[in-house]
Amino acid sequence: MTVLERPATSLLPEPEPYRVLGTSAEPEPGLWTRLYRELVRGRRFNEQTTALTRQGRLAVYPSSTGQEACQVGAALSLGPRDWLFPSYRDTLAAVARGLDPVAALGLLRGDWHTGYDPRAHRIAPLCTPLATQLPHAVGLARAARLRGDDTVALALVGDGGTSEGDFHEALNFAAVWRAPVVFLVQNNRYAISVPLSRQTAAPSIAHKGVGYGMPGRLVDGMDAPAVHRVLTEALARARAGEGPTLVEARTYRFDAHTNADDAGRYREEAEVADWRARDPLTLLGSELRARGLLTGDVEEEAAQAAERLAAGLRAALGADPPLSAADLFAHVYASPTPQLREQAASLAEVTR
Amino acid sequence: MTVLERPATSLLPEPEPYRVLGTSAEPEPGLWTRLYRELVRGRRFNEQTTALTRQGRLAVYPSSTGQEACQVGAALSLGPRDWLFPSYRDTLAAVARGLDPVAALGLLRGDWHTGYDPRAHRIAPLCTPLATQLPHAVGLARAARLRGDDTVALALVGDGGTSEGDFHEALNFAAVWRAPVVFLVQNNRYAISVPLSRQTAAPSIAHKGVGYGMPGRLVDGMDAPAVHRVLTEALARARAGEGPTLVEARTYRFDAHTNADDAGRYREEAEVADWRARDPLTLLGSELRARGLLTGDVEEEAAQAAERLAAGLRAALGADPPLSAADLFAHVYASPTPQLREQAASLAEVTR
Amino acid sequence: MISMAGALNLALRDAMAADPAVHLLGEDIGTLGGVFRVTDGLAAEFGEDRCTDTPLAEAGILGTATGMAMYGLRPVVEMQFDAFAYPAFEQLVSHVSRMRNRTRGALPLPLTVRIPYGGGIGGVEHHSDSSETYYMATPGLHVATPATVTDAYGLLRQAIASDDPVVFLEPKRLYWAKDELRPDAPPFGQAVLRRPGRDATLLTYGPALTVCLEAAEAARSRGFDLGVLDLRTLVPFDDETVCAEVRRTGRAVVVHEATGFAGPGAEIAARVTERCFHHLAAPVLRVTGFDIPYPPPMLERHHLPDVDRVLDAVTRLQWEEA
Amino acid sequence: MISMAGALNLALRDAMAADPAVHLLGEDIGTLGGVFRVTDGLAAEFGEDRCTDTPLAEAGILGTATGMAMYGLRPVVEMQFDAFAYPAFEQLVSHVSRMRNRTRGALPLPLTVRIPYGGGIGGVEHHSDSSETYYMATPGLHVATPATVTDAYGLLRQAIASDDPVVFLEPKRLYWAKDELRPDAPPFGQAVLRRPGRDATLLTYGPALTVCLEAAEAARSRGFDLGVLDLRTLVPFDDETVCAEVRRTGRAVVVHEATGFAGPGAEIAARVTERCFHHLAAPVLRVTGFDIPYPPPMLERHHLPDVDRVLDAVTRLQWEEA
Ligand SMILES: Cc1ncc(C[n+]2csc(CCOP(=O)(O)OP(=O)(O)O)c2C)c(N)n1
Ligand SMILES: Cc1ncc(C[n+]2csc(CCOP(=O)(O)OP(=O)(O)O)c2C)c(N)n1
Ligand SMILES: [Mg+2]
Ligand SMILES: [Mg+2]
Repeated sequence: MTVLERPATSLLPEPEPYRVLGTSAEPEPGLWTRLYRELVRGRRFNEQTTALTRQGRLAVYPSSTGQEACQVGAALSLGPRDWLFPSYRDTLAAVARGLDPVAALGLLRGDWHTGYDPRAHRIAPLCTPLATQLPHAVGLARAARLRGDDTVALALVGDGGTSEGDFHEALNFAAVWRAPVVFLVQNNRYAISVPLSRQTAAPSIAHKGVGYGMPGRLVDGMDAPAVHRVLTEALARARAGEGPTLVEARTYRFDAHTNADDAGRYREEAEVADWRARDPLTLLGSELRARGLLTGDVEEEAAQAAERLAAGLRAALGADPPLSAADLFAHVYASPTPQLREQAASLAEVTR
Repeated sequence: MTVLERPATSLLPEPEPYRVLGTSAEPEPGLWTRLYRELVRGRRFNEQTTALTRQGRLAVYPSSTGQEACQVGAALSLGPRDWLFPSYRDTLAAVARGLDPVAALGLLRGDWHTGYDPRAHRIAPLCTPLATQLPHAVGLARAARLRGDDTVALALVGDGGTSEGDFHEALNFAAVWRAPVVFLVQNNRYAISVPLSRQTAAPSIAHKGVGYGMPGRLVDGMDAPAVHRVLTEALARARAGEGPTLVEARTYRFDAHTNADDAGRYREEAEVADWRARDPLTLLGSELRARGLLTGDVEEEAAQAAERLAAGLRAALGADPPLSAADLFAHVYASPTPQLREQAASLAEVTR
Repeated sequence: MISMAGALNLALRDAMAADPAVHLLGEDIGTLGGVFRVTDGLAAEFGEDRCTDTPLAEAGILGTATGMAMYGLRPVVEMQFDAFAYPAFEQLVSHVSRMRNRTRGALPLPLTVRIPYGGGIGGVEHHSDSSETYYMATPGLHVATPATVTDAYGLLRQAIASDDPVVFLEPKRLYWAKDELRPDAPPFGQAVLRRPGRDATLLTYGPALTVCLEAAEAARSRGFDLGVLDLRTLVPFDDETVCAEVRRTGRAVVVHEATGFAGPGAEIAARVTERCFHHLAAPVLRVTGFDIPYPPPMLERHHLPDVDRVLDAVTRLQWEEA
Repeated sequence: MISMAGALNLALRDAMAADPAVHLLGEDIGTLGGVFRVTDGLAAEFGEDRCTDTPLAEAGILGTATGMAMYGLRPVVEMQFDAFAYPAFEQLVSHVSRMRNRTRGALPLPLTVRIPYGGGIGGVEHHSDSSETYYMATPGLHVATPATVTDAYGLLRQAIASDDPVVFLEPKRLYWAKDELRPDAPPFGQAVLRRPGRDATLLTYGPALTVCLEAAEAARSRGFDLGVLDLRTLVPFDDETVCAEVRRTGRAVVVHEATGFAGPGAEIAARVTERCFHHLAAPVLRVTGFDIPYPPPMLERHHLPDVDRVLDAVTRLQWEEA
């Protein structure tokens, strides 16, 4: 009982965030151009959706502009049988994974809570109560392993969300069960207005891993190939039965918390400018260009894909969705209770 | 943003639990004999209370036999203006701090929830919902500092309790606020029947500190001078404004979880025997004896103090406590609502 | 003859044997068999992957169980005591109860949360809460509570087989009550008349059923013929049976252990009155725990509805006007 | 003229100026001034130690606030939205509500939990719950909810000055409603007749008051003279005023946004019926949110009680028999 049961040092994160861009890492042209294309689409998605929100077509939009490398890196690292557990800010990750953008935006548009079938797409509902989706990811991952499937769950959470008890409980269960799950913290340094220094005094968020006996890894969240690499390794580790990993990506949201937020109240323009200088799109674009990998075709195709996406959004969100008040009662239980049938009838009476 | 904001290595626990007994540490005869006396009293307290529980004089008793070095070490390290936040297993810590044993046992006897005035004694109510007292300790410590008092809070929790979200949130708040609070985890390797390996995969519980940016320390929980020393240092650190510390004491409960539990269902007698061989009372007694510090006077006085305590318990708990059904309504609010006055009257009618 | 704890154990065993998707999670439910021994022997029989001792964290238990259900399993969670289910409240209210609705039915959540509840066992603080109101007030949850060993078995099997989440409240003080186990428990949503009576109806459930039956017996000598209706499930609520009975007798008393103010009896009294107003000779009265935190063991008998308090309410049903 | 958010802000400012023991804790309440700007300017004025942005963890917020109250401070906690108070449920139920009782009065807990609640603002999932039932059903808590700017200021000052914990529910959709702030808010536990009426009484509180006043106005043209009673505090409950009014009119409808089943209206209807049975010409009816999870923004108007639904209930008060 007197010695440490497990070696701890191997679990601590490297002191510097892992990077691919601007290093001597071997380029992966196919992957990088794919990431580039998705970043271009992703940026356009964020911008178009923000514009539509300003026009009143969505209830609210928490943009991930600036965080596209995390969103796209996460989506593209997943296998088809894996599950994604997004937070309310991760619509883009779902879209980059292939989900119909209009379905993905259902929650934020406001016609229903979840606009898609989570099982069909292996994307859990976008989750609003912070960190509460993390234990779901752990449970689902464990269930998959018990069933003998090689499914891995990737759960996304923000820096603020790491303070919630659910973060702690989820990571602890995952480690004790060696569940095939990966936690990606998008550390964008703010929880609405609250800066990281008021959120935690830890050396880094990745350092939280050791307290659960899982490795913590630190990655540059503006470097899409780096995010993709670190997540791919963590997912492979999980798939191989070696247990969960905690990944911290250092990133930044360029926009306010949501369209309803006034970021000028809590952060300096100079700070935003510093981070904009590390725009994930520019970083990857420049590197591709410098290496001669960004042909006109690639750029053209990416731009067109982005415009198609934007046009689709404008068309679909410009129209009013079909609504049915009867839906309010239809899915509370597998079959409505007598009381709900009464209530549905009374409402039908009024709205007829 | 790319480098670690704080050095992490200084926060990690030493690989071996800190020990005083059996080492070349300078003896502190006065302190050690005081600890010894309290261990003897503490053991007697646990045994007598267990016996009284078997006789039906208490509703339940979670014994701390085997953990007396932690209980006594905690109590004796506190200054008079400090606060103790005990869990349901820490009656002895409250008694060792000087609280009337009968008042301390109120909860477990069952005549009222808390048998003493927490403010008068600076001992929070014995807490049953696991880990929920930890944020209280943090808040109280912060309030004291805001008021300019040099009060420190010492909060006790079990190994099982570290899995709760409240543990996480409390430690995080404490570190962010640099609150003058010390967390002592009595790691007795079981949460009722659940062994540590099912509770956490961490290298040690003390390793959880780094994830909050607070030092984690490991101590031999059977070594009373060691526990006292580590806590004293941590309390001094907190008092000096240097923030919280997480202390893990490795210990063992010799008895079942409570009198209602059947420990034979989940642990081997051989394991219990191994730990009994490290009885905190024997360890300190032998060392004192070996160093010629355990005079007959000391032993005699300790034995007598223990017997006085036991006799007092038998006398007080042998009698039925005064009970008043009116109390049920008197303290729900500062003054009873009209509804409670009605209800109190209706009960008085019936019980008259 | 089998105890209620035994009947629950049997229900779990049979459900696990019948469906490999049934998985148990909780604190001390494995080797120990649960602090009330309801899962006794199940880890040994079905393996620790099917009957799992989790880390000590109730939100984590319910949250991971939710994820398991999302993957198609049928988790059955044990909360060790009523008050220790509160840490899982957010998961229950914000996720478990809403998952089906949130996804327009695409993601049903077949999950059972077993909660030993109520007092009368001399438990210290936080070990005797009657928390059913919180669950009744949360749309999307079924709330069941057996008062007999037959219902303990039958309702638990139905709960586990349900495609909706069920909060399954087990009256702690009935765990050791023994009776014949019959195979014919009626379905969810059906109240059962445990004793017919002409003069007034006692509406009750769970731990208070025994008190009501005793009160009805005692009332006989005072000239009152009281019926006793066991609600069995609070959600769904059996308006039909309840109203038919109250309309027949014209008088009703709701009896439960939970605190009265905004408690289960409020809903029961309100809905019965809405539906049976002109059949009522007197207002529906309530005999409940007082509006206080649950008392310490030595005082709990004052708090719990007993035969005297039930009879007192019955005598206040304005008989002079009958 | 001042908005309700402004009145609440003023109440906090005045309370902080009057008593250095008053400390604010919450998410984004400092620099940002709260997502509804209720704490705007307070960190600048009183310093960050008095108006503190905490880490993002509601149980931690309420738990540490509890510790601060144990040391003699008067914490005022902001929960960002109704549903985000659920993680703090255990601290609220197991500690905040019971600390005084647990210690026989030795450790009072003067703590206010401010919770923006209810719908009608187009909020997405988890941003529009009416959670008052959970708090009403928890002995030891006071539950207050203002419907006017005068009460927003007055009740909040009283809540902070109270030596007991208060759950202070702020109707989100009234935050921007402006009115004259008067200095004469009545005390806790006193309902206020917002409109006198002879024929029937609407019993309501918080966000539904406006709807009731509009309904009463609309009813006039249909020949109904409706009174509107604003309960203001759900705990303590003003039986006296409520019953006096209902006895006078003989008919009552409870109106609230929260779901109906086991909701606040259940208690109100049940206790009014118990106390006024022979004065009632019809059962007390309820107009409430449906028994469903709160709907998405585009459908919420169907869920919320509106003038039509209130009038419909009024017409069902069995007038033909009058
Ligand atoms: C349990 C809970 N508490 C509070 C909120 C309100 N809220 C929404 S987003 C947010 C900040 C989240 O910060 P972070 O986790 O860093 O994610 P980010 O917004 O930066 O992506 C808060 C406080 C919530 N959604 N859930
Ligand atoms: C929130 C909560 N969940 C469950 C329990 C039931 N319970 C009481 S003690 C205990 C085990 C505690 O283990 P640990 O924290 O290691 O303390 P120890 O008993 O070993 O001192 C459990 C599960 C509780 N008291 N509180
Ligand atoms: Mg963030
Ligand atoms: Mg333990």
